[in-house]
Amino acid sequence: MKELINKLSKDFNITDAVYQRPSLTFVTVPKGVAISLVTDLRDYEGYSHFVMMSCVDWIEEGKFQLLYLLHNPETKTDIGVKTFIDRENAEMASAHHLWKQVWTYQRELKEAFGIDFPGSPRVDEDFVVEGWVEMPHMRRDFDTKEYSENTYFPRPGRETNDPATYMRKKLYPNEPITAKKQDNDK
Amino acid sequence: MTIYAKLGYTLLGLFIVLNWGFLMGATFRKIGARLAGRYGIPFYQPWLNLLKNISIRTTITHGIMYYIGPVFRLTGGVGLFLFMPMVFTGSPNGLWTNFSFEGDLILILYFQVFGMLGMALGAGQGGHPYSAMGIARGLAQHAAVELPLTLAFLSIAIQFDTFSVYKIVEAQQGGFENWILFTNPFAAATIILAMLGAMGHSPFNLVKAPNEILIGPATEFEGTYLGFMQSAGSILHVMEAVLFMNLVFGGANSWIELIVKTFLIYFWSVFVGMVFPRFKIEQSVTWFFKVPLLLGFLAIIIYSL
Amino acid sequence: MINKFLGFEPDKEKLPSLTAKIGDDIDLSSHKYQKIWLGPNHPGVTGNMSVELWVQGNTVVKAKTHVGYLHRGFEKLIERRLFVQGFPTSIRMCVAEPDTNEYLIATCTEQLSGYDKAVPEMAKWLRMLSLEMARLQGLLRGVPGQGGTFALGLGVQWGVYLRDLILDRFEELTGARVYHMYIIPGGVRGLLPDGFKERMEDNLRDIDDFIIRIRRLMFHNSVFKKRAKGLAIVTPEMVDKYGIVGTTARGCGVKRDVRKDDPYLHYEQLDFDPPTDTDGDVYARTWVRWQELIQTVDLIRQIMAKMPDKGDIKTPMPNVLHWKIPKGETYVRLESGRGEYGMYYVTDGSDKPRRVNLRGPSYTHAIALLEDLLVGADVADVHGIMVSLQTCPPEIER
Amino acid sequence: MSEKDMNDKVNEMLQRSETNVKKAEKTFIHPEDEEREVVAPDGSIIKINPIYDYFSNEKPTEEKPCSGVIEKFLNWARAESIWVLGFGTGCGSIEIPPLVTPRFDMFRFGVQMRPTPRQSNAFIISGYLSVKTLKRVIRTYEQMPSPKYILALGSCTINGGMYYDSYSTINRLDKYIPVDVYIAGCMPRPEALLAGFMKLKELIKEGKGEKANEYARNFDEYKANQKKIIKDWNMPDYNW
Repeated sequence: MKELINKLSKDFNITDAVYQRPSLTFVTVPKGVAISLVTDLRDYEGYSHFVMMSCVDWIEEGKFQLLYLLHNPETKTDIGVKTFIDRENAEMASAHHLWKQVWTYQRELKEAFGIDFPGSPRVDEDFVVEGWVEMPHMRRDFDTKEYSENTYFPRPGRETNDPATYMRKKLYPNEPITAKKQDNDK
Repeated sequence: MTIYAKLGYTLLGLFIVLNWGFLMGATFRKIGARLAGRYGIPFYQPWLNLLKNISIRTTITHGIMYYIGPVFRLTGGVGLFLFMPMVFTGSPNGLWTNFSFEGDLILILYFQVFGMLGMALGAGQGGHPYSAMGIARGLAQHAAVELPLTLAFLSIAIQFDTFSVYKIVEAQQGGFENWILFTNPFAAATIILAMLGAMGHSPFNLVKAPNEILIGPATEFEGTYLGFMQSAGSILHVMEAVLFMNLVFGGANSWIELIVKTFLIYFWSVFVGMVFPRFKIEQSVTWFFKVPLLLGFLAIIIYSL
Repeated sequence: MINKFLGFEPDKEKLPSLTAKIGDDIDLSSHKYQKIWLGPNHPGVTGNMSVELWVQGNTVVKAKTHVGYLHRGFEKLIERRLFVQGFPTSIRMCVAEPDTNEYLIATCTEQLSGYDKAVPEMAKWLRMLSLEMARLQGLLRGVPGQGGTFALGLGVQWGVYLRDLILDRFEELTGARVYHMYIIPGGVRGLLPDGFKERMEDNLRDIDDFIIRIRRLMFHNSVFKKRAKGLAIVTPEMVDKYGIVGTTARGCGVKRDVRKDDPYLHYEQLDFDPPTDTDGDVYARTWVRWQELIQTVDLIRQIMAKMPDKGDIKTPMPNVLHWKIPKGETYVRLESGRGEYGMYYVTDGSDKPRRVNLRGPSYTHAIALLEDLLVGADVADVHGIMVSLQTCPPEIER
Repeated sequence: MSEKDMNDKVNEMLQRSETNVKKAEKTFIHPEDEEREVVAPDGSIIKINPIYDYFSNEKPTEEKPCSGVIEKFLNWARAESIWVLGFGTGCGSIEIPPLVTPRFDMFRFGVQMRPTPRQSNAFIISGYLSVKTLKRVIRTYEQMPSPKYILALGSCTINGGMYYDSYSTINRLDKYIPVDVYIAGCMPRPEALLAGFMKLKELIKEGKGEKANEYARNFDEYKANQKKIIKDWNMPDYNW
């Protein structure tokens, strides 16, 4: 695996590589290189099985992390190509021409995170939610609990407790809360 | 016998046929359930279903033809009954010969299609695409069934030189060796095979397949209309069985014999249906145009020579 | 031959061409085409999804899958729950084989917190047992279910009855019927109850009997062959192009099985060879699944014979209410009854996961592949094709 | 949260819902659903307004039951022949196959499955309902002939259950359509479902299965609740 990453880093600007398992590696590349690296891996390194495409919202850094996960059926190894894009006006080059199922992922990411993939087929159609007017629902700053309470009718009498404080109250009602435990609660 | 007495016996016969149809339907659903290892529906369920259907309050309409569909279907069943001699009593004006007359075989052939055509009108006005698809499939398959069936009927008509069902039954009396099953085996084989299609059980029930296209022609019908249609279906099933019994298996000399014979004839199609999946429409049409059609031609040729 | 002579094989050149592709608009006002909706309120679709079909006569010229009817926002919900609270939520992602979700989320958290080496032997065997039982109950519904799509309901009745027996064993083992929550981080929740192996063996004998009967009922049935052979052919070239996995890939001769490719738990200690077939049609896929049914029964017997009688079932873990996992990400996969089933798990050092993303085989099978396979198929076959791709809508939309 | 607070909150929501509906009507009208004139097959020109039909604003008629012994007799027939719509709306539908197979066999109680809403009079809401499905459920419910009954499965339909904080699933089903029988559990066992059917039969025989009329009476309230959450009212062609 390491040889492959070394070989690739000659041609591509690989900024970071994490060896999660012997068979699983995550590499980070700049936004512009990602699709070419994925194409190279597919065509020349035998990573022909597209496992999944995913997105993580790092709201603190103002970035979306896109992941293309590829599998090599010959060597039975996986490589995850990560790239970071801006959260504002998020846009990424489309990879729908590489595998037939990629447009589905891109359609989902467009709806769930608001990342645009120009040129991807049917990318503007509704995928799972219908008539959604709020911000894209998988973004970290969308509060699903608040939305649910405001929109749907909560049944009176239903309580929600924080498990840690609730259990302590039930199990050790007389024990004073120490400073250390308060830290843990936060 | 006065015409009023005749009418009375006919209505009584219709009542018996309707109830026997319900009971037979329930029995066969129970047989299917037992095969699967279930207890199955209670035997009186069809009557409850009819009552339930009548008690539905909502009525929807899609236009006049929508009402006429179930009525046509019921007319098809009742018409088939009216011109069919049920029990052979030795006289053409016997108690249970209904209004059979010379040439009723042709009328019966017509009444077989009648219900289906009525359904086509009703379901077509229903406006649901599944109804339209179901009825198109139903008519295509019905045409494919009718062709070998008509050839076999013609062969029997040539054999006995008559179009009267009563006379055909009369000619088969005096022991099972006189049945058409043995005197005209090709026609009998054609009818036994084509019967599977006429009964509308699997593998020839794509018309009302719930998996493929919901429930076909009946998609939009509810409440009383559905009750009507299910009653008409029960009558039709019994009458198809009686027709084949009269034509191939020597008719019946008593109601008991009729019930036993129709049960066995109906069982044949259910038995096949239990263990076979259903054909696609072009496959079933092709199926009827192969062996049954060839047998039908043979039956005609042998008796025309 | 006779079909051609009688004119049952229509001359394709005379009909309008079947060249519609994704994105092509079909002019419905030309009255050559009709649009029909299959589902969600339709017994002929798998679960709660719908397929929009443009048909020409009986032939589908274009298809679009619509999902989202079962969307619950799992991935969002898990992000705002503690690691251990994520369990009861995550197993409801796919109802057909819930145990696979338990295993995935348990292994992801273990790997990221460094406990994956500490899982006791006994727990690994028990995890394998529960996974194989889950596969068995899925196949008992799925294999005869393929016959059910062509109206062969008898096999479904027998199969679902036997599935109930396996669910009874699950109830003994875990206390629950469908959603078990048996595999937890660090191990499993309980040992085998007394006499479990004997009762399981009784059920397996019944299933052996059923396997032989279903072979005669389905695979020796002329009408089933006629319906299923040559239907919806998947070629080996399509496997990588569409991301096809599991039995669908094995049905066309491409041996993809995570249990062999990327062995997890103790699968390398078991003696098995994933079955394959070469035709790639619905019949071949069903045949592969039927062989896998035999194999799963065999695997359960092997597991019960090879597993130790006693042992630790859980490694000590930190207090789950204050459990924090350092920043990291991982992808864990397993072979479910439908194919490769994986989970991408990202943590950020807090007590809640940052992102959980499930990769279900239906995600590719039921959208990109199904839409292309349906073009040119008969309307009556749509349900059969959907079931043969083992479509499970909840894992598409989560 | 007390009942009074709840009511205040609901009122406030309803006021907001008026604007929501107006917004929805504007936002989600596809070109083919705009009000326009079309040429009918017979050549005449007719005006159509599809989106108005999709709202199903027309109040259903309240059908009075018959009186006395007749109604009791009909209720007995209705109770003994329950036709269930085969529409699995959630994960509870995995427990429907065991119900129609040898182990639990609901046919012996006169409960049967029907494939089309026109022919069925009981509807099992099998678990959580996303807003997208709720739209279909309401349409299907309105298509079913009266008297009709709803069995709601699982804690998700009672108070949101596991998905109480999900943005996609509703919390209380009885705010949108009237529910006859709730079956608790996640997920309820087939035995619980059978018990639910028995309870439904009891209710029908006692003459309490009149929720369809309740829906007609409180139609405006139900419709307002539905319009509040369903933003996109466009319906697919013909049916679904």
